[in-house]
Amino acid sequence: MLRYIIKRVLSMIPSLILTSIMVFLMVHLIPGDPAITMLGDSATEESIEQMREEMGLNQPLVNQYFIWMGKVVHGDLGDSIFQNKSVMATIADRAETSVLLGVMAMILIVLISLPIGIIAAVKVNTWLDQGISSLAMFLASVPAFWLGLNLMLLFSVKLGWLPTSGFPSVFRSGDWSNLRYLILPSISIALPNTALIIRMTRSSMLDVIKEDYVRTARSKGLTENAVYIKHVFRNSLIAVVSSLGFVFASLISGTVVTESVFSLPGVGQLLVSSIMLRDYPVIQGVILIIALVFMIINLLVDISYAKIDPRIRYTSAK
Amino acid sequence: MFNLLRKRKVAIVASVFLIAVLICGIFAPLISTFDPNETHGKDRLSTINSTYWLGTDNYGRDIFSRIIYGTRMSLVGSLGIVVFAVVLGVLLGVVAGYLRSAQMVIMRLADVLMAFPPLLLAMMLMAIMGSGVFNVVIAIGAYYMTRMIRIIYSLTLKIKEETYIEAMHAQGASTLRIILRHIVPNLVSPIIVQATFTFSSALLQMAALDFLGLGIPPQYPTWGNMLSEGSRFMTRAPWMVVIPGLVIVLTVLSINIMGDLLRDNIDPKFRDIVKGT
Amino acid sequence: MTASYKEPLIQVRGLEKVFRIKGGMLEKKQNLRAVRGVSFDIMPQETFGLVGESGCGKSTTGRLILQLLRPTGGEVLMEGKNLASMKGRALKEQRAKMQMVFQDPYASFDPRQNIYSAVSEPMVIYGLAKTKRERREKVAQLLADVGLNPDAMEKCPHEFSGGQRQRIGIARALALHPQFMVLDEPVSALDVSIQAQVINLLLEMKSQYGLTYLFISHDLSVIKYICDRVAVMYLGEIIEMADKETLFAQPLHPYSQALLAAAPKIGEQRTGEVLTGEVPSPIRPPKGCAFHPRCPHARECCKQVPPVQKLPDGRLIACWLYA
Amino acid sequence: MNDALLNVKDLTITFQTERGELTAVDHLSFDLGRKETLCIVGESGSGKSVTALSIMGLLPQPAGRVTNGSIRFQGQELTGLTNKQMQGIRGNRISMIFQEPMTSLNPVYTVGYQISEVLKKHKGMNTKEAMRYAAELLERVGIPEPGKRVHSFPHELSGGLRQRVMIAMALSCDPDILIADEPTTALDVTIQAQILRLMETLKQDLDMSIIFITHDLGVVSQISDRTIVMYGGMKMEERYADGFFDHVQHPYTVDLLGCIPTSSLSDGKLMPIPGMIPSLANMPGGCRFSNRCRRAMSACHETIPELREIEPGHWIACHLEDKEAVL
Repeated sequence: MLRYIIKRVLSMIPSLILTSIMVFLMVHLIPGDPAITMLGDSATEESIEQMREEMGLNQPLVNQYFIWMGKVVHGDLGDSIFQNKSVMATIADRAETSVLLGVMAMILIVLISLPIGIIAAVKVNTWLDQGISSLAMFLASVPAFWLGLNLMLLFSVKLGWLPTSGFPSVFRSGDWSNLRYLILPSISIALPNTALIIRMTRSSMLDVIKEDYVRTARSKGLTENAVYIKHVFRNSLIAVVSSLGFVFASLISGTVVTESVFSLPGVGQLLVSSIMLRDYPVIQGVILIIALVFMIINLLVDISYAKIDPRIRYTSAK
Repeated sequence: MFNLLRKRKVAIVASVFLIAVLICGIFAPLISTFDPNETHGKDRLSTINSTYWLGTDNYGRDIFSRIIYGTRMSLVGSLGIVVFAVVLGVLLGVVAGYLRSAQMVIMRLADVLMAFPPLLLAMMLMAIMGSGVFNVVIAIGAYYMTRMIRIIYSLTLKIKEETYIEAMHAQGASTLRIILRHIVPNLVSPIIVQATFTFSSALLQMAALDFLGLGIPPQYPTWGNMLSEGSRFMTRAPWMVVIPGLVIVLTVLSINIMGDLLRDNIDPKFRDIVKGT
Repeated sequence: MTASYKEPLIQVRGLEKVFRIKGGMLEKKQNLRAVRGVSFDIMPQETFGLVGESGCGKSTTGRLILQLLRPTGGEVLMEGKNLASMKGRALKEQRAKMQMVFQDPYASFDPRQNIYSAVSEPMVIYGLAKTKRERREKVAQLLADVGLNPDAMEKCPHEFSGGQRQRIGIARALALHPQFMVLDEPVSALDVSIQAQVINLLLEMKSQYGLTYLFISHDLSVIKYICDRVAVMYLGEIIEMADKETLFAQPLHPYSQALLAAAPKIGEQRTGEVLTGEVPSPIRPPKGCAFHPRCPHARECCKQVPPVQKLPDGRLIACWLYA
Repeated sequence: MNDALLNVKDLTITFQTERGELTAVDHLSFDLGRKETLCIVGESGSGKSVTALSIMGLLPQPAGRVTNGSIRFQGQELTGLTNKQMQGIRGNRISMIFQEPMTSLNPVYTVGYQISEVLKKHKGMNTKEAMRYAAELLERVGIPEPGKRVHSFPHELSGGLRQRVMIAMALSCDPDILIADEPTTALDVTIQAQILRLMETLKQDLDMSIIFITHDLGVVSQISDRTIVMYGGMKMEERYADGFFDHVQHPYTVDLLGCIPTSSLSDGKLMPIPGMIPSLANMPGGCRFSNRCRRAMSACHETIPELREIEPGHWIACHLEDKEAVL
């Protein structure tokens, strides 16, 4: 298992390098002088000259990449044009909201979709199964932000049960009840994403039920519950986990949009406003960080995948 | 196809709805009751009534007419994304599946593009390219192209291993003949299924990008742009949010129903690869 | 059957195939030696049998001869021309003379093609029958030859049973009037009563079209029924090769003996010892005689490669017992 | 025959399909004695595997159903039992091994765990005892290094070893009956010989009966005490005596033998049975074999022949034996 993890981490390196090159090139692909891009239109002649020097713009592109990479490795992502802070500090300020929101949404997704998916599989071809499938398909068609707007209209504006927008930090205030600000946002991210997991759980369980080893399990005299839990569900998790990558991608996208809906001070909103303001150092930094987080999540998904399916562990990464 | 429809009645409703949407898009000037950009200063934020069937927005523009015109942009945009993704995705996917030399380059590129969540990739590309309809198509299409490459690549590898392909080699068929006459035809139905799901999720992605103000410029009436504007007047005029959103949901749902129907009828071997989200 | 004055149609000389097996990221690639120096001749109009258990390299050998897999060593001569060094047009021309029938009658047809286009495609590729009418007549004739109604042309593969598909597979292979055919387990997937039909058909076609067969099978009784000469393979090597009568009457190699003894015979109780152990991995074949870890007669010298010898009765054998 | 371990009488199994209700097994009756090996032979679609599954109560649900007849095991009627009651019998008194050793074991659990599941369920062992006993079982079925192998995953074992694991699992509660559904079909001949010999030895050691389902007549002659030939869901011939192959009477069995190239050197020409095996949806009327039978008479197409005892311990269902029909 350890060998597998090491191998998998090492195999991440090429993707990591290619991704960083892409993010690095971003600034250079934007029409105009990269130094001006990084400083904004209001920059002075000297500061532009200084930035050129720092970025090594008169050196070959390869050198520029290594200069940039050298800084990135030391946590230096440059300074924001509009905020008087380093990019790193700007992102750090916003991280709490996004991480909490993502985690809450993920917990909701798992808590909602696994049991429902199992019920649909066990009660296959009944009205319950059809109802669940229809509901899942409906949820998959709802834009997260629109769901958020409606939830806000109903629960915050009409009923006044929950706050409409904003999120006072939990860590700085130590007040965990602030999490109530994230209830509606996390529901609106989670619900559309439950659809895929519900469907995956259902369909992979139905596939597994047809397997020979399930017949073997029954021939051993195991109870139906044991057959379903230990053999059917356990094996169907393999397919479910393999689709988690998609869910996380969609979760991150959902977070970005939902933060805008609920005016949450998160990384996603930072990215949106930075793109509006053309604050390129921040854009570059946020994209790099999110890509890195996404890669680490995918790594964890792969590791848990190998944990669930012993065949992967031994034949190792393809 | 018709046999399929008969088996699932919802699909009939869905296809009727989609045809209606299509007609609205094509004949927008005939169907709409007002010019979508015509402002009615006196009638700002008016609710649903006999003049303004679906109410008006903050500038007093007729929401019904804007929805009808928005159909055009939404459909053309999503269709553009589908075409972009299918053409490039199938081409690169088949090439990667058949030529070992190209495989390394194409699949690495695909890996890198897949390292970004779809909306993030689109936002990054929009930040680089600047706004514009065509740029939106490329920015969102890049992700779906990558998905298509991966799907076509793994399907091609799978079909390549089939005995009948070996049988064609044994009969002296050239590689080009095998690709065109035996591999691509067997890819058609998975491509159609994947294209259907691409269409619906591209529609959602476009709406999200528009909502964030990073998509199609706000002067065009699109469903996403209408939602974006509507969200600012949500408490006073909830219909500005509810109605365009409902149109999106119904359209996406109808496409998904059709896609689901098609998926259930393709070869089970391929079903695992073409999942759709 | 094998007249000595004739030249062999197919000559296989020291044929080798090494597959590179990917290990993980950090592991070395491994060599899977599927075929290790196989040599034999096939005379015109002979049926030559390759028999062995799964993984012994018999199917790979068949594909190497047809150049569906390219050999990593050795040569394959057809009428004196080396196929292994041929490419492009030259190979394509040669391919028309040799065809293959596959084991799985379900997977060997493009599910989207009807029978007419499946059987006529080789003719199109080689420009044999120019007009569609000619092709239709040809296909109808071929289908009639293999005992199918020409109406079958318009149907799709999934409308046929396994036995019928195998007939269509034979018709397709015959479309180019080949001289030589590789039959890779052509009846293994069929029910007993259908097996016999297909075996008889293969024999009929052989005499009607003057064919030469390489018949690959794990089923000794089928091999014995249809073949003239037989080679027994084990871990990528031929360990014994002889006329059918000689081999089945008195197998000499301990593995051949064990294989014959293990095959259940109707109306007989099993006799003899059951072979212990399993076939070793072709990634790390045992040193010396590949069979020695399972051989009841293994001696010290068996850890060296046994010489291939020709015995007085014409058979070839690779075993120290006869050295 | 009252001391038989298992009595199957008039067993009829149907499947609900899109093309309506199809009869897979039609009024099948047989007995299985103690320490007896019963071979059920047939080609695909003969109903032999379905019969085995019905004894285990494992017909594919919800399509498959026993619509008629009884299965009595040691006097106890199995067809009416609830699933819960059957669970106490499955894997305990009657167990089963399957054709595909590659897919019959769950890939995510060690073989030791999969064996221990049976022991925990039926013998009330705890995990530790069960794992220790699992290793003993692996040793009994001739798996080298059993202490190490209990911790192996199925994909680490060859087909032959996996089938041995399946046997170890099936025998873990010393069952009275072992049902083996084509257990050697997917294996090479030398491995097949090993497995057959192993089953023979274990049968002697454990005093059990075996129902062996196969299409391979060669295997039948090696192990069978009693042989049943099935075709189209019906029993064509049965012999409870030695020398089945020297005394075959039913035209189907005779013709089937004519399809097999024998391994002896003095073989004649193959005589294939014409036509195709009919699908369940379009079985011929009368005798199921009537449309392919070379000796079919008009009666064969009209009425289903009764099973008759033509000599002690040998039954066939054919109108040729029915003097009135011949006349």
